[in-house]
Amino acid sequence: MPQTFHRSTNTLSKLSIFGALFLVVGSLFAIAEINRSGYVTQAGIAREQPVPFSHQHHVGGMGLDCRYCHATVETSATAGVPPTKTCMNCHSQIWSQSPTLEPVRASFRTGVSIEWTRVHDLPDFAYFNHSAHVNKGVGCTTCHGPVDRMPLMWQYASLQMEWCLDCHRRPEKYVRPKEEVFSVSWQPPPDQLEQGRALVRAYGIQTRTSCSTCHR
Amino acid sequence: MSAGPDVPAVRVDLGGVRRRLDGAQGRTYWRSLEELARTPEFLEFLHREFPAQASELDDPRGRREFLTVMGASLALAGLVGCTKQPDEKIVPYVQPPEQAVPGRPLFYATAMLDRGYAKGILVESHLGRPTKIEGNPDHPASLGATDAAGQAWVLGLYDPDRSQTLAYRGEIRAWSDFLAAMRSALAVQKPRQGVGLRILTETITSPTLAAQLAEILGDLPSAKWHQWEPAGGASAAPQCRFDQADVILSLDADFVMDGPASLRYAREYTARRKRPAEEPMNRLYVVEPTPSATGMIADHRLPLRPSEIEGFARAVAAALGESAPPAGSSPAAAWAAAVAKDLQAHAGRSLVLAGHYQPPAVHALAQEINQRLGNVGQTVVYGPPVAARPVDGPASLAELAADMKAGRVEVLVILGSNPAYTAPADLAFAAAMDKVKLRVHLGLYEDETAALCHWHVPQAHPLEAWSDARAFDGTATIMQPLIAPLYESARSAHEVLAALTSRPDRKGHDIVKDFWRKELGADFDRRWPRALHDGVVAGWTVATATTPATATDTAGPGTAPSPPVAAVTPPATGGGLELVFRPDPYIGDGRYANLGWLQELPRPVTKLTWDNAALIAPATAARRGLANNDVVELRYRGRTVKAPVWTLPGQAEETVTVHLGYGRTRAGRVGNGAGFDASAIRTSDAPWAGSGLEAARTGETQVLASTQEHWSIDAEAGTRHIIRSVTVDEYAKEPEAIKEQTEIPPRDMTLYPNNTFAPHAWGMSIDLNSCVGCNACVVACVAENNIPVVGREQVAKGREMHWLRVDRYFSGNPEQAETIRAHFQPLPCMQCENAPCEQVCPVAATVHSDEGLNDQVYNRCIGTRYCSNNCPYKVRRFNFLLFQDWSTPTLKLQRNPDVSVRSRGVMEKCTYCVQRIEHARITAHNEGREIRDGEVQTACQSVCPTQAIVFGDINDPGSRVSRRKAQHRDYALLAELNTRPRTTYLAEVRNPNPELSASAAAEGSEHHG
Amino acid sequence: MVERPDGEPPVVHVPHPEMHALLAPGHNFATVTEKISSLVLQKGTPLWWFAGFGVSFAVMNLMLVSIAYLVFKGVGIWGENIPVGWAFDILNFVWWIGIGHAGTLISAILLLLRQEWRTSINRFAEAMTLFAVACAGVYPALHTGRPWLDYWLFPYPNTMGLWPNFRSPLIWDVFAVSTYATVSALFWFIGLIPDFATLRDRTTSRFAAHVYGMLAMGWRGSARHWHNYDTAYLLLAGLATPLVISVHTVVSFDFAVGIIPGWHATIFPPYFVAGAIYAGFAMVLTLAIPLRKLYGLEDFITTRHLENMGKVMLATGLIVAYGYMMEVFAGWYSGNPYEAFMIKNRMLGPYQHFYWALIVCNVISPQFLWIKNVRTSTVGLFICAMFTNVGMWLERFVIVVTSLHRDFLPSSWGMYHPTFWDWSTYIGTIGLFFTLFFLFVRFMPVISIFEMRTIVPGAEVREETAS
Amino acid sequence: MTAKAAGPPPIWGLMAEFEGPTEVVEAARRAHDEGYRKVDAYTPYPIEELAEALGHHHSWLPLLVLLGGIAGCLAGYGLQYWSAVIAYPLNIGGRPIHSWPAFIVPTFETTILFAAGTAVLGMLALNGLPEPYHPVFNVPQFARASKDRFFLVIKSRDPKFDQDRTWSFLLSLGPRSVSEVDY
Repeated sequence: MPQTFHRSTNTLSKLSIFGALFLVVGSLFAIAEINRSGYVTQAGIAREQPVPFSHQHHVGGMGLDCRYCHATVETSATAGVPPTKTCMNCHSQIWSQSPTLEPVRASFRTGVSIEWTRVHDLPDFAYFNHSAHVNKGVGCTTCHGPVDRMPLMWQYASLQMEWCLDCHRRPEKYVRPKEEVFSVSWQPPPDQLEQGRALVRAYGIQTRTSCSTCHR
Repeated sequence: MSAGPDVPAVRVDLGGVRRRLDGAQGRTYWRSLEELARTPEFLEFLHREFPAQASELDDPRGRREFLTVMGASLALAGLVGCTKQPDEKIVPYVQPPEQAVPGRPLFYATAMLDRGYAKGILVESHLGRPTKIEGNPDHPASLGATDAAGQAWVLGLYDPDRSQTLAYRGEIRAWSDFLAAMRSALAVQKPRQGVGLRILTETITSPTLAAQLAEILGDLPSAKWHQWEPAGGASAAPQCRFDQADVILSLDADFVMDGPASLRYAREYTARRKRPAEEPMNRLYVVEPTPSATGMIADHRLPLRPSEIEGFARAVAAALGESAPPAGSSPAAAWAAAVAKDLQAHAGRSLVLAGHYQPPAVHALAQEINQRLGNVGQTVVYGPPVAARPVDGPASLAELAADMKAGRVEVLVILGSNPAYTAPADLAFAAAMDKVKLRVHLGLYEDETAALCHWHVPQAHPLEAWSDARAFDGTATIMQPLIAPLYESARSAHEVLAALTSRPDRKGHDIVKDFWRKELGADFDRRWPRALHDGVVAGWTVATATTPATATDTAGPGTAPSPPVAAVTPPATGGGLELVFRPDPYIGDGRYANLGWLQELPRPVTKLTWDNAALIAPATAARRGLANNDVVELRYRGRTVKAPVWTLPGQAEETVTVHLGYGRTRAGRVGNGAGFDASAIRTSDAPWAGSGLEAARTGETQVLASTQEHWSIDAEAGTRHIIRSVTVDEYAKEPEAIKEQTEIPPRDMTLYPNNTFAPHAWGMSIDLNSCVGCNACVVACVAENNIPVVGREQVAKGREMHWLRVDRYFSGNPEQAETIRAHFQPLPCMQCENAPCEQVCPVAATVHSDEGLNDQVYNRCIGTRYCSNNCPYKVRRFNFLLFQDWSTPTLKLQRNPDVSVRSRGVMEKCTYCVQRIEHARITAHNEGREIRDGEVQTACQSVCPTQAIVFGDINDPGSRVSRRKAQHRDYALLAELNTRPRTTYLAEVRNPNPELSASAAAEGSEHHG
Repeated sequence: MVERPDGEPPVVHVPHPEMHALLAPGHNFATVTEKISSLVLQKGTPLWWFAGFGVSFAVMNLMLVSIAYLVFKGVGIWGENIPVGWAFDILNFVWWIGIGHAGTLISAILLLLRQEWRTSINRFAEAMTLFAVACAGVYPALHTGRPWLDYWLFPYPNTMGLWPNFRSPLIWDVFAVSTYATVSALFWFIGLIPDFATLRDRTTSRFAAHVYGMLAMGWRGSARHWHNYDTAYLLLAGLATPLVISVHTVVSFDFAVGIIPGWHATIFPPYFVAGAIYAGFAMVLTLAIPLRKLYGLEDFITTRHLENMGKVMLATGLIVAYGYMMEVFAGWYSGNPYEAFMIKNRMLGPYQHFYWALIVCNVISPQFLWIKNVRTSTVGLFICAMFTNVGMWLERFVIVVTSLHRDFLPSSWGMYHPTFWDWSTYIGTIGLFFTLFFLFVRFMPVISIFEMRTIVPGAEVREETAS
Repeated sequence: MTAKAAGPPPIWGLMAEFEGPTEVVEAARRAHDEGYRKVDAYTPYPIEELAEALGHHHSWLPLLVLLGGIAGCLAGYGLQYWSAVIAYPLNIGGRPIHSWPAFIVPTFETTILFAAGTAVLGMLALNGLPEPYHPVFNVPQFARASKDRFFLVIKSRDPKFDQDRTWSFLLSLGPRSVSEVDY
């Protein structure tokens, strides 16, 4: 009886069994990683805008308060993207001839809105409310990152559910004094956890992980 | 025997019914006679009721087909695109509007119209999109509630089938062209005093419109203004004060659901039934030919043929020592006597009222009786008419038709009315219109009349235009637009009328504002914004606006009762059936036929959707060998129409009731082809009832989609203690008896730790004694929660999506129609603490919140339907196909932005309006406080005219809901299953008259739980 | 013993007599091997195979079409509604899973019980099990509203931080059915290894030699291999036995854990398991009887095999009948109005004829198996088996649909009417089943060759040599 | 083909072919008594006596399977406890967070799954499978090892192995044939 297979097939076939196992496990792990990567979440990717608005310049440089433009952040679900009028308050005087600002002036002239590209885009079935967070000591930079160092805006956090849950489960890790909410320079103190717990008590923060908190 | 190809007719074996009822112990509830009779045909019928094939393949409604295809593509998109979201744009304002805060809705006060009368509403607006209508608490005709039609108004605004362009003979024209045409027409009429000009409107209470009409008729004295209100004018109705009335006799008046004052009346009437043990209850007698919500919840109800009602009224009057001849011939003399006695005993605190569809004679008798009892000024007020010029609609229309036939009409301007469809057949109105040289129509739709007119002007929806209107009690409301007209060629009646004046091109805003500037005089600038804000014009009474009542005004205020006109209700010519016309309870005279919300809303008593039917008493049907789904030919005064039969317990013997508003041909994609056109056999001399009807079987059958006929029911309901109803005496004797009807497992009898809920524990209490089954809550829920319309075929399959349904159980003996009662039970999600649905969900898509809500997470649901199978209340609804409309742009504008729009393949259900809870919570916490009791109102609660539904925090013993649940008549549905529902019911308590023990005995079964 | 004078075969001591009934006389290692392996290795394929395969394959494509349309339109193409949220999908799932019990049961339990008669039927019974489970698997996967999200049923670390609800019987199903499928497949494959070796050595085609060679993994029948092999096979049998019992128990939990009258019954697990074995053996007979005829395997699958299976059907059939009896009794004895009505509704309600047909198929028809003539006649057995196949389907219909369509609140009672797509999907899975089965009988030994060798006369080592 | 004794090149072993089970078992015993230890036998179906005769008695497999089962049990219950109690505790239908009775079912299934997996992989591992190439396949007669022939092999690795002496020893066992097995 002649050999059907060559010697080498022994090693190959043995390898193939374990190889298959590694392949499966490996690919699953890879998928999990990709789903959390910036490629999917868009986190850390600066987005092109019709007007290259720089938070770095306006916030970091000139120290504008967040609420000057995002006026409804304390009262409404949405922080509010400023109307062209707000831009023109200053830019009718400053840089009033700058070509980069032409789209703004054009919008103001024609009454046609500027179409900004949305940077932070939650799914439609997740109901986030800015006022609820801002009024309970969750700072802007906690979720939006160091905007004062962002020439073009990018998404800071993954905005995935596990990320939301992290804070909803242990808010003391992130809350800050209300007066610091809009500060871009605030850094968590070394004893953040103690201070955090105190603030959670003071502000009556509930660790709400019920589904209907966000999904309705 | 008529057996259709697919649907067999069902024979009712009344013998069987009798036997079963004799055998039945205790109260028997049943929903369908076939079930009661247990005929084999019924079982057969159950099988083949809806021939099962892949009906989606040949779905008659093209839109649905298209949508489901859309759905599939979305689904596939879901398959591939499960990682990245597509880029979205943010489009901010250029100039920020005042007030508007993105993400926070605003409420504006205006009014909806019912037969021309105002019912105050508050419209919720998200960044300029009206999305939801609430009642205006400050308005006398609303008190914070709205009716079903009111809820659907916002859908009417966004109806994609609305007429969108101004057209002359079907070709698009500009507004200026229209004005030119009017100018030239007027040029002809002016010298001749407008002798050839006719204006046809519906009932008008708008002071501004009245003034405009007065101006025009002033300029053109020979021109004529005709009015036609197909659903029946309410001009003859007095103002009632049910809160003052201990004993009420309704002569065919469906006051809790029908009419400009129904919301207020329902509130006042049920207010006297909310604490049966503690406070004296009122007592209601109803005499009517066809079961209405009012009749079905009455303490005593006597079904009479239309021709007998006047006799009955006379009998009562006679018993009260009235001079009128004693009507011994009346079939219900004894009944009348007992009622009269009861009325007499409560003289000054009793109330007799006649329905809209009763002839003047009955109204007059009611007025006489009230005067005799000294009720006038106490429980009822006969004030000056509110309508600008009350007329006898049919007569007015007949006069116009005659003029047209005679060629006396050269210019006909029709404002908002649709006579080509609604006019009684004997007027041959459409044919007569041909004789008119210039026909102008203003309407929301390019309807049957528009098709016959030269000019069609798309009407601006009342939510798009400035106007005003008055409520049943005369209170005026300024109607302000919520949104600029969706279609720019749309105009309001004010603007079209202006075209007939010297100043043709005025904006509605100016017309209305100028009128009120005159009316409000000096401090206009203070009162105008106030009136807009409040929704009522404070301290204003009509002065000059209305033109004096004319001869055609029949049952005007205080006018002496005119003798019964034979023509109005001809005496029953023996043998034939009597025919009763009624506007449909939801789509009215057909004006709302294209609103899917209303088409799909189960009718209060029949639970029919998408169709009207010939309603016949079971015995009458049996005598004629008729059964459900038999198509009969109704022969009446030489005209015929084909109608499917629906046997209805409680219907007066030998009568047939047909509802108007169906059989539309140009209503739109939704309304076309639904039901049959009853006005095809309607005559102008007897618009509401007549005798000499023949019903001949055709052998055809037609399936009617009833949400509770195909959900058939039998006497089981009684043994399961679903509805609990006692008399006030029984309740006073042993209040505990209601709870003890079933055995409830004690809370500590469990292996599990009892969960505690903090800071709040939401709960609901529904008072069955207050619910009148009007279904307003269902539409409110649909509007609030973006619930899709599924269409007749899907309803027939048992796939309606209503989160909240109102179950209707009959009690009584179908043999004795006077014993028949309906019991209404609104059924939202019970929010069980031990929810059976949650445990079985494999992906934890339905779980409990920390405040005891039974959350349903649409985006987690994969649609195994296990939860629905395991729900003992069957309140869960599943998107079997793509029911939601993802394609029509205008419909998207209506959606509530705070509620996820569900797509195909997910389960959904009542959430206690969690979006409202969260909104209130965030508002409260932002203000640094806790949520106040009553701050969260569910959609069903806020719309309910009778406040049957109360929602709140059961952790707080002082909250309204806690106090309700503390009542002895509080009970939980299926509590024996230990599901611990958060929604509980207050049992029904009735207040029968011992005098009428005879019929009470017939109802006897009612008196043991 | 008698010394063997010349080359004639040794005199063999006769083991317990019925051994003969398990294998027709005159067979030896060679004949057994040749006969069975030739079914696979023969050139030319019989015509009936092409006919059967063609039909099955066509029907299977009907299923594929139905599935495509289902994914395209949604489960609404089926007749389900509220209240009847489950119908053909789940009842067919349970039906198939039930059928899929005989194989592992025969292989495992009968092996542990040392029932030698299993050897000639276990192979294709196991195959049938796998194919039935495959058909069953189609339903839970597709009955969901959003099948493309079914992977949420598995516990895996996800960005939502969410996990399945392990309290749900459906999750138990996921674990039970997937485990059952895996273990049955392993069991089946292990059993095949030595036979693959045989085919590898028998075949003349180089290609086949490579394919079977790979599958045989270099099996050469070394004593040490056989030693571990036997141990492993026995262990697997020991593991598969509780598994096969557990699977249908878990399936029955889908209903027993619910609160719906007609579902919420403690009797369910035992009588579901019994029902499964009942259905499984019925299907084995349904396949075995034609198969032995077509392939002329009467020598290997003898009357005694068939009769034994008939006996098993009779026994399990009686257990099932007892289950029905207890349901009725409980309905009455509980004094619970809902339970009482449920029974009444089954017997007299709109679906009554389903119930009575079920009684005829599952309770009356097996009684004929008391008669030996029926048990030993292929026709009689085949008819009984067909009745059982239908009856078990009806049982699931009664349990799923009739219980759901009228539960607690009469206001929400409804009816269920299967649509074209309900039927096409169901029939389609039958097509899938037979497609796989025809492929199996063509390319793999339908009877375990090496196990047949063990019952060939002369297979046992003569004890005398020991001394 | 009965090859005569030849010197090196070295071979893998010598193979004797027998008619039936009894003969090969007998031969195996004799070889064992003779002191040969690197002996293996090849049969078309399992023969218990053969294993004893060749002196391999117990197998590690049962122990492995037991360990596999325990691992599956712990993994299954651990996963459920962690996800339901620690990772995301939810109030589901008022049931306790740690609903251990419900967790039993999946635990049982994972136990079986792991144990069965171990049994199969363990068997393959202990048998050194897959091994498609093997010297014994070089012997033409060996094709019948999967049909109706029984073989005994004494490997050249055996310390007592001497091509000539072993050859004659095998012949003395009365086989149908004896052949060399090349590498």
